[in-house]
Amino acid sequence: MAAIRKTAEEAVRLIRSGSTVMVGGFGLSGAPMRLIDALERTEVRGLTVVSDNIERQSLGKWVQAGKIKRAIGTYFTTNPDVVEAYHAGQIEVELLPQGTFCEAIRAGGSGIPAFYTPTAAGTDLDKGKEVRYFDGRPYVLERALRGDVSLIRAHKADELGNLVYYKTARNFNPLMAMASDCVIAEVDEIVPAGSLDPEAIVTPHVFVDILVTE
Amino acid sequence: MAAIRKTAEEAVRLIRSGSTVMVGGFGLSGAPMRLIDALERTEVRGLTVVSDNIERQSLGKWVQAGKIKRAIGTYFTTNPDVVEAYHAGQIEVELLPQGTFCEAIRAGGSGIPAFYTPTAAGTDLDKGKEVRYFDGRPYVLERALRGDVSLIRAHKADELGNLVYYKTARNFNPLMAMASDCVIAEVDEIVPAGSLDPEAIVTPHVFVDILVTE
Amino acid sequence: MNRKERIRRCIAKRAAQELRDGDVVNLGIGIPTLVNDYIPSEITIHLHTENGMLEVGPTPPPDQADPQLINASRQPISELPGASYFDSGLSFAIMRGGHLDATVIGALQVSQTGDLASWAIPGKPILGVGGAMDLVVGAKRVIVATTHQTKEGEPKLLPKCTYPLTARGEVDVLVTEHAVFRFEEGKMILVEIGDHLALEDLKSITPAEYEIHPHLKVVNRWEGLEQVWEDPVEVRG
Amino acid sequence: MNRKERIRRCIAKRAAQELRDGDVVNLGIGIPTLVNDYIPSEITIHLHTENGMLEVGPTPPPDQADPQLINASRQPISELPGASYFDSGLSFAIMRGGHLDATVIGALQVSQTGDLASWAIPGKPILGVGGAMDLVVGAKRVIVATTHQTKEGEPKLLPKCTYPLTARGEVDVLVTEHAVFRFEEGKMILVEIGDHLALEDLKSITPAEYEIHPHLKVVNRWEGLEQVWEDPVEVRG
Repeated sequence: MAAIRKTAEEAVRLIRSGSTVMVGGFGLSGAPMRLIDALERTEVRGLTVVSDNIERQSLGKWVQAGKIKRAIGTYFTTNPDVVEAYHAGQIEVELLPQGTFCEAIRAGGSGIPAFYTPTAAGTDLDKGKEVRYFDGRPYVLERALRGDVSLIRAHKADELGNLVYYKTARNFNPLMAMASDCVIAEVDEIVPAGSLDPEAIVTPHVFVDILVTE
Repeated sequence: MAAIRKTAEEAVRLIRSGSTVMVGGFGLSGAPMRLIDALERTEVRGLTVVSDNIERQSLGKWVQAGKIKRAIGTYFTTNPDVVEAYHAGQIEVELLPQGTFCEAIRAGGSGIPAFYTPTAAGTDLDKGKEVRYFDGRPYVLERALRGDVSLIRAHKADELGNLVYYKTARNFNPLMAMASDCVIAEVDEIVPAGSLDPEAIVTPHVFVDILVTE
Repeated sequence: MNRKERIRRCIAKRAAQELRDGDVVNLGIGIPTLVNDYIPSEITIHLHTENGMLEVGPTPPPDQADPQLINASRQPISELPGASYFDSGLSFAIMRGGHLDATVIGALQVSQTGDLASWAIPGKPILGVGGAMDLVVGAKRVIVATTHQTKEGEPKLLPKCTYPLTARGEVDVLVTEHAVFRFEEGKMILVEIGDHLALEDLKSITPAEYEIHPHLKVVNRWEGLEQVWEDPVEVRG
Repeated sequence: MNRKERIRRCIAKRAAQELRDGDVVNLGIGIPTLVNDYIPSEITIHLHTENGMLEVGPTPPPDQADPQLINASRQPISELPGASYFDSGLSFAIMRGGHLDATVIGALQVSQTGDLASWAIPGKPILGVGGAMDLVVGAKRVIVATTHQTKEGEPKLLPKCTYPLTARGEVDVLVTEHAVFRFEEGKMILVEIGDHLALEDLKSITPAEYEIHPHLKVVNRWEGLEQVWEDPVEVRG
């Protein structure tokens, strides 16, 4: 299905309380700010958020608004609000090493339910997880991550929903584009089909459901 | 390490008898023909070949020359020589579903030793493999594939070894670029560093050791 | 067009009607490839080929064929506006990850529980499985397009497949020259039959056990195609 | 430059000498970031940042900083000719898959068996692990660049880490302001010591058990950097 266009407000209406929402971006680079702001203005609550980090100026707004029940990511220390909410028992946190986080999302989008990784073997982060030896080395079994909705940020889309990104703002966005039932991409510009280089398209339109611009 | 340039003849001299060699290409599309021909002219034998297929006009030459001990791939039926050599006990064959083949190579290049896939569960191709249920559905445990050397085909390289591909000739090449100790890329053209679009580079130069042109 | 080709096209034409506007679809080798010729004009579909492309265009004229631009059947193809190329890893992530709306695929055998056998015949020197297993396990809808019987007149629709399986219980729709079946909750249901044969005729060439849908459609399967036989008995041969 | 900064730069400068011409390197947060200022002029290294870029260039002037073009420390960066961008999945495949020649990374503690603790302090509200675990487990050479002791004068080089581990037995080289150690076959070996302190002084601030290399180098660690102290006792404080 080719992607359809909506405003940010229309798009976030698809998100229900209690959903799992993947959100792209590393720090503020590549974060879908319009969608984050639009969701902040809704009544949605009890979200599980899958995001590398929760910056005060972006997803931190959802923390302030009490929307997040659980956060899965790699580095929340930069935002004292998250640390405080965690210690106050308001937010559950699941920390993954960043490579495991990426791989789990890619697996979720690729029909792979679980994989083994050397990362975190023998550390506190393998607690409660299966550790198995291959060729004499220990590996941790990690499960795939999937979302109900992914909010991602790209640079340009064509009318079909093919996406290209901008420099290091690419980060987790192409992975999250694979791993949710509904993928909403905030883009700077929508161009006619055929105007993006077919060799340079990073996210083929099969992954993208909704495009949001101004 | 930035890639270094060699002739096809120099490059294939790095391959020893008994090595595991990954070879890109789907049919003849994206097959590194110059490298295949150069290796045919060496005395190397006893190779394990990891290739989707073994076309008569390309890798089939290695079969004719008695170089292949074992072939891991997805579809060898198109070449009657392979079928004959298999039935004569001259070549061992390991068949994988094509998606498993791809994923195993990507895993081999990504530090992932093993993964679960739904593909082939409950078929003859799960024989001898671990089958495990996640959320009530059966999955097959598959091990990563790695090579000693990968022979791949790309369109353009820059001087550092960054690669872009040409249409459907891309296929398995970027995956195999990740998964061997030594990666030899046959390219149409080598251009100065900085002349490829940084957003469109498919294989960053970190994966590429040797570039071969005319 | 010979008789065999007319049958193949009858099947392809009916299978094409199973597709929906906007579907991203992978067409397998053989009869499924012909489906592209019969996409209803009012819908748009987006073709994927597993060797790494979306928005596959029609076969180019021979003088414009590019040996590096091929589909999974290794035939020359062209690119449509909005086409994209990707490696086989991402291509199979699309397939196995459930991102294809549908696949149309051939069959050697289909069982009444929706098992598919399509890649190997015991005793034949088959050394290939290709991408079919990932396609069938991953696509949202698996549409099998196949002749009702083998060239030798052996049944293909069976209580249980006797050939090596491609996947278990993944078939959603089965289209032959005689009939259309759907698979729901492990049951095989006849939903459409050609008006060129009787229910008993169908039964006699279909060892698989199937229910008959209360709103069974009886249709002329050859509309728009030249009629290829008069006598349903010939059908069985 | 204050004393603390001089120590950090002394460590960064020595760590830079561990890099080899052509290495693809990831520099961690903190002291490792400074390594880029001390790459010997006769070698070229290729910088990777785990948020998805190879051929990272120097920090741009403030008026040219692009908030979308940052490194893993979230600082503005620039791009060199031959730069490429990729998603975080491929970036960590590069790291975990053993494609980086080296990483320079900071430490809270290092054990005599090459265990590294770098991400959490018991009792402190740390909710982050980031990319360090993948870096350390994957890079061909793990070069730890750290002060010899904590700000409070607590030892960091221990028989066994007491803080949560980043990885077990992955450290190859450890560079501090006082010394350089290598880890080989599970053993920690002192290979270089600053001429500003005696072997006993080093021992007294290093609870980890280590061997002394037969060809131990004694060097002026402050060459090219302003001397920061005369009295090795001050070092311990």
